[in-house]
Amino acid sequence: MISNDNVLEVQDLKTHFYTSRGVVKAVDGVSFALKRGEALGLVGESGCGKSITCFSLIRLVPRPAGRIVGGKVLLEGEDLLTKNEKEMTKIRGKRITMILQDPMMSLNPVFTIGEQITETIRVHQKLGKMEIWEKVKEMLRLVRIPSPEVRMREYPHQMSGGMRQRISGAIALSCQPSVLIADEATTALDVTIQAQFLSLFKEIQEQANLSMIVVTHDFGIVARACDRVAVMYAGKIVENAETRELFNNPAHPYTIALLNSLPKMEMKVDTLYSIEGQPPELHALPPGCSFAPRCSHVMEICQREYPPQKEVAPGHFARCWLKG
Amino acid sequence: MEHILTALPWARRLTQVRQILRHVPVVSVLILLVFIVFGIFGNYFMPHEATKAHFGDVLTPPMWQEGGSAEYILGTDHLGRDILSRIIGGATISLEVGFIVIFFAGALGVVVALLSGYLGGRIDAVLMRITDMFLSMPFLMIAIVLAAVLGASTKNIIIVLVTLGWAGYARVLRGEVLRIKERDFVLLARVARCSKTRIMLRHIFPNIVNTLVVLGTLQLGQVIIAESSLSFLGLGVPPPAPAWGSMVGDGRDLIFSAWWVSFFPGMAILFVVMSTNLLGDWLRIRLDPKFRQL
Amino acid sequence: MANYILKRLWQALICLIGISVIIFFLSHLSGDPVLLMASPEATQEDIEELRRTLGLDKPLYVQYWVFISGVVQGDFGQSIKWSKPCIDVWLSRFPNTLLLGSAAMAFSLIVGILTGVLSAVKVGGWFDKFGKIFALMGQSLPVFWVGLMLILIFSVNLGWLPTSGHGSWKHLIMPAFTLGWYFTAATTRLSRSAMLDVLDSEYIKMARVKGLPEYLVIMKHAFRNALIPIITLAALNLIMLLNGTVITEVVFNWEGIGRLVVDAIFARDYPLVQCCVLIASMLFIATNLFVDILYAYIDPRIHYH
Amino acid sequence: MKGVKLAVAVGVFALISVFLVSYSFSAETGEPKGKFTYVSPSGAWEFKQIDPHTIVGSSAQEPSRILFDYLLYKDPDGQLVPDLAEKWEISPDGLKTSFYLTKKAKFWDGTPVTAKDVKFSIERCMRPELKFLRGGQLRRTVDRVEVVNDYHVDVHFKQFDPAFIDVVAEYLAIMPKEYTEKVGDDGFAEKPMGSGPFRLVSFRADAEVIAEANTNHHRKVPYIKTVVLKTVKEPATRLAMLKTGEADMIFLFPGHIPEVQKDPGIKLMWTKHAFLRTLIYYDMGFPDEPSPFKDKRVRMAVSYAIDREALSKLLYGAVEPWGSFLAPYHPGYDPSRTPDPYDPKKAKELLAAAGYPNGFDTVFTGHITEPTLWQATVAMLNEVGIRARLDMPEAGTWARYCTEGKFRGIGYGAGPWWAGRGPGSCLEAHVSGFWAPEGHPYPELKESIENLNKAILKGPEEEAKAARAVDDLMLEKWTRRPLLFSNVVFAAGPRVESYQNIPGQYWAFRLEYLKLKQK
Repeated sequence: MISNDNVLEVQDLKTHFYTSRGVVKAVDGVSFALKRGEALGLVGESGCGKSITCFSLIRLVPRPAGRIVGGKVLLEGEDLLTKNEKEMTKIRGKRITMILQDPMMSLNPVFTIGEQITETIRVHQKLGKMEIWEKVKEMLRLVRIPSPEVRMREYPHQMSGGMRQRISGAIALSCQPSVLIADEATTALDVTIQAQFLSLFKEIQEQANLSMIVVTHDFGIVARACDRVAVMYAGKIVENAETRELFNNPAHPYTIALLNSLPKMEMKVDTLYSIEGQPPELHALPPGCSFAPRCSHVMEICQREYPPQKEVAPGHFARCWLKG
Repeated sequence: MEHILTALPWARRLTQVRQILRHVPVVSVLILLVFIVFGIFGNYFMPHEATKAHFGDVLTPPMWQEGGSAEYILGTDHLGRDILSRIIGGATISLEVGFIVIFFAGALGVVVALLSGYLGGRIDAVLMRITDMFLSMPFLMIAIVLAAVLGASTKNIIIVLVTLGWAGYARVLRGEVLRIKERDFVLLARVARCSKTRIMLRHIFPNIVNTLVVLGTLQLGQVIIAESSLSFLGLGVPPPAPAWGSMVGDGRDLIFSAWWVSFFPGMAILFVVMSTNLLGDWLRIRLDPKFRQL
Repeated sequence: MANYILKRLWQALICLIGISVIIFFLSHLSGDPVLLMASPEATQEDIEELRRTLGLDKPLYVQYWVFISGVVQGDFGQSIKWSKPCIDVWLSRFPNTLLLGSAAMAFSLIVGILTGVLSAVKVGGWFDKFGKIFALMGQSLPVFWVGLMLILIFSVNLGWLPTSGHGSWKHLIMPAFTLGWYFTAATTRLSRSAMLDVLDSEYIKMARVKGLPEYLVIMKHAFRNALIPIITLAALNLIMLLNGTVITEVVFNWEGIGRLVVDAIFARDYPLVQCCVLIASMLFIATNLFVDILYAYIDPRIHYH
Repeated sequence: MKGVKLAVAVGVFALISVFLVSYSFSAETGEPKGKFTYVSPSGAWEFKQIDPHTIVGSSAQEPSRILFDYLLYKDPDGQLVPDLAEKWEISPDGLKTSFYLTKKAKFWDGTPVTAKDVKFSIERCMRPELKFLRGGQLRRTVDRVEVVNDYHVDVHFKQFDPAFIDVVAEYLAIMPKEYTEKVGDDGFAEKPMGSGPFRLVSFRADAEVIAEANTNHHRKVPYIKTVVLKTVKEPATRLAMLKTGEADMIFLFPGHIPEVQKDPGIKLMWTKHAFLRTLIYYDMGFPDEPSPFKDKRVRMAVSYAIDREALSKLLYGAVEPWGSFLAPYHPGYDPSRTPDPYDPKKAKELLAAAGYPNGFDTVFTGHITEPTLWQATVAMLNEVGIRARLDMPEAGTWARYCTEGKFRGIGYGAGPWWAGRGPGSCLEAHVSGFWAPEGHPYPELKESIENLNKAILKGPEEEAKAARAVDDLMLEKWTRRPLLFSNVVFAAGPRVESYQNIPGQYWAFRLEYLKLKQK
């Protein structure tokens, strides 16, 4: 399973939150691998631990409540979890980076666009002022910002949402990272802008042979942008497969339910399918399979024990007793 | 187990209550409770009459010091009045002044904020200019002039503090009203042709109560301090009434020889004001996370 | 921008006229300076004569007109008590107030912002707890009590600092601390909450994601954004300090505006009271305007129309 | 030639040396030495500028007293003694007072003090725009001032003014005519010049006066070189200054007396009998309004209900029980007039007899400067059933009460603070004018005061008799009741060796007689 073209490998990652109501196991034994040039979709309902997984990868779990309690995060063979804060600062933004959810909020309102890109380059690379300037222009051009010389001197509030998100992208790409995490990067944009942004990134990703983790709750995006999909439920990856394989042969009842809940062209509005019940509260998980209370195929064993991971087809893994 | 627990409604309610009271500043609440109980039932707790002078026992130190006696636990002042009793009696005055001022200043502030924020236009312009005017006047200077005009009495202190206190509420609450005015339920109520008065009272007012409560709690401490400042300048609650401010003021001349005269009322002010501030902070976080400008 | 400033100036003018009316009638209601000045053996005629020389015999609205038309020409009238133009008296005291005010301000800003920022960075740590208690005490203790305790400790018992008056930097320490502590409290609390607010925001996450070192994240990205509420508060504090802080000035015998006004009020020196209150209000309004304009420089999102 | 030159040089050198040595010798023995700092509270009307004729308040005298000379002066027994005037005479009809000036007195610039300066000063005081405290009185009574020769000046009166001599001794500072006319009033206020025992060095209004010994003073060259007069309002701050040595002498807050007594280095210095506190029955001034105080028994009950000894103890002797309207230094004072005893039982009986067995409600107006005293008094009154609400307005409100006739019930009868003066003006103050807002319905009282004023011209014995008559009448009528005599207390630090004061005049020091300890 471990192969050398894996840029990022996550093994049994556990991130817990210690609150007054108990321990919240937001990420509870997540493992996956990301190949060079691959785009992995991380899908799940809100609150299932997708974002926390991403922040765990770059070691920015909200302190002091959150703590990474176990596992390994191997970036090009180095375990990030053993690094100290100073070393991490040098890795973040340079080798692994992230685009945040809300483009309106993720740029600092009081600095110019130019400054915000510049400083990223400045802390990671030893370049002259002019070189940085040139690089910034190049990055802006890369993300298709018209007249970069002018835009560089402007403030975030002077730009549209789509443009701002592309600038976030430019910041993320400015140091040629190996891994880019896009955390719901398009959710806040409207549909046409979303499409533009996605195709731009797909293009950049292919050109630069960049590895990407695309966090989303939208299978449409997955279908368009991702090579593989990992489905998360209650802090665990319940299914992980190539995109096409997953769409065609979903193995886990949760994945099936998710796919069914997508509106399809031929479906009438009133038959729109939804998953019954609420996602479980992470601080009080049932002892067995966490999806059991909502599962239509629930068996006796599901209440008792969590299913182990099984390879249901080559490269297609799932965690469900049904596939036992 | 978990299932059983969640099945019982009272248990669930208990959890909810626990949730609401999470991180409540217990010490502050206790101090304030004692303060309020003393304020209302003070007469039953006083070892002596608060204004009763004992000329034979002038400036008795607190009981643990040499020369102190258990008769006067915290000692006596320059007229031989029992300091503990006066502090308990002072709670009544502080409570009275504090709450009445906050109530009336708050009420006036709410009315102005509602009228100004909701009706807008010329009324807003006029009311806001008046509010500005009151906000830009130097507080203590005007308070002193007002106190000099009205004369020193508890009633007049309340008038002075209300006159100078309402504008702060009006300013902050008006902002809230402007925000809430644009919310859907107000627009709906408008479409449903509710009267303006009804919209203001039934739809907008309940939504600014949180802010009002937070502001009021934080102001309680400020009112007590303001009252004590005026008393310090001889324009506060007139003697022999045991106002904490005047007690510290009385004792300030004796600070080198009889520290307890001003120390204990000073501590009473410290504890109550600190508690109201802590409680106010807590309320602010619980009730209105966005509100933090004060 | 120019339009905005014009509009604000117009509003300020209305505001000041209102204040002048209020303070004029209030102070004239408060009593009669003539009786305080007159000799105990003065007869009714002497008193009337004194009243005439002071111009206090005319109807109130005439006196108001005389007063306000003087103010428009920059003349605040003659102080009854000092027999000098009010503005001269005010100016003679202002440097002292400015000195004490700036010292207290510097203290409160340095200590307050530092404590607030550090508390916010390490929420719940010992520094946060200590800072909170320090801030709360500053806000909850009566100023004169603090002042007297300082005198007791540092002047009488230790003999390190002079009790009162002014002259050297040593005279400045205790009053500046007493005053500063009170203002530190609010500054600390506000810096802390503003910083917490900012530190919670997406762009701070973004700055960390970008791999910026922590000091840059806090000092550059967070602090600059937290500065806006802090500046508002600092400006308001400054005005309170410049208008004189009666109680500290009384305790430390500091010859500032605060004591001047209190004495003027007790002496019913109307012109001086009016002058000081009006100038105080003007300073307040001007500072507010200045701060609003300053915002536009700190926060590029703000535009005035 | 050479030898002559040398001899001259040596001679000159020797002369200079001798001169220098003798000079330094004299400096060691007679020159003023040391610095003395006095700190007093400041009222609302303290000194604003050093022009003694514009002082409008009561206790702003300290700087003028040391910078200027007056025609007359008071000795430590309170008796008038010559200062600029070597001699003074009042004509038998009281319409002319002559002053014969000393020839030794000089202003700081060396010009002699002459009759024209006196005339100028008196006339200047009468100018209404200067708002001189006693200007009205002078305008009413003074007819003209006549310069007889350089050292003899006569003041002619329209009517006899018994208080004129007090004005002369207390307020009428003599200013240089030529200098003042040259620099103008404003110029004088900027840079004053007098002839007093100290010369002005610097002045900050309401804060500080620094003065240096005037070595040419005609009466007494001071022992101390530098005097610093400071104003500090907070009593505790003043005490702290004394303790730290920043001040040599302070005006002491009575509550600090026990604290000061604990410190062996600090001495208490009393100015006894500075002002009389009386009980005042305001309702007596309103004949149409019913009031319990119209009954003499009720007025007596009030007095018996007050424990004067306890009040005196409460203020550590800063007040003493008193039973007369006269002070010990007044002619006619009778020490057998003892204060009313403390007898609450009798007070209750009197109240019951007057028809108030359960007491009644009233107001007690006290002065804000002495809250302790009046709080205690009210507590005592409440004990016997006179349920008084305490009202303590500050000075401005007090003045407003005066104009609006708002005083009711009972109160602290402000005896005049100039108790050190002749009995005439002191007693009169209890009957009419500023200090008697209640007014008095007793014509016989006014008559007997007029008798007293006339008796002043007839010699001390007549004056004493007349003063005693007024005192008797007032005591008999119970218009007011003597309560306490206030003693002003100062505290002096270890450096002060001796100090002279004037009874009853706490603001007027004889700083030129103050001695500091030599090290």
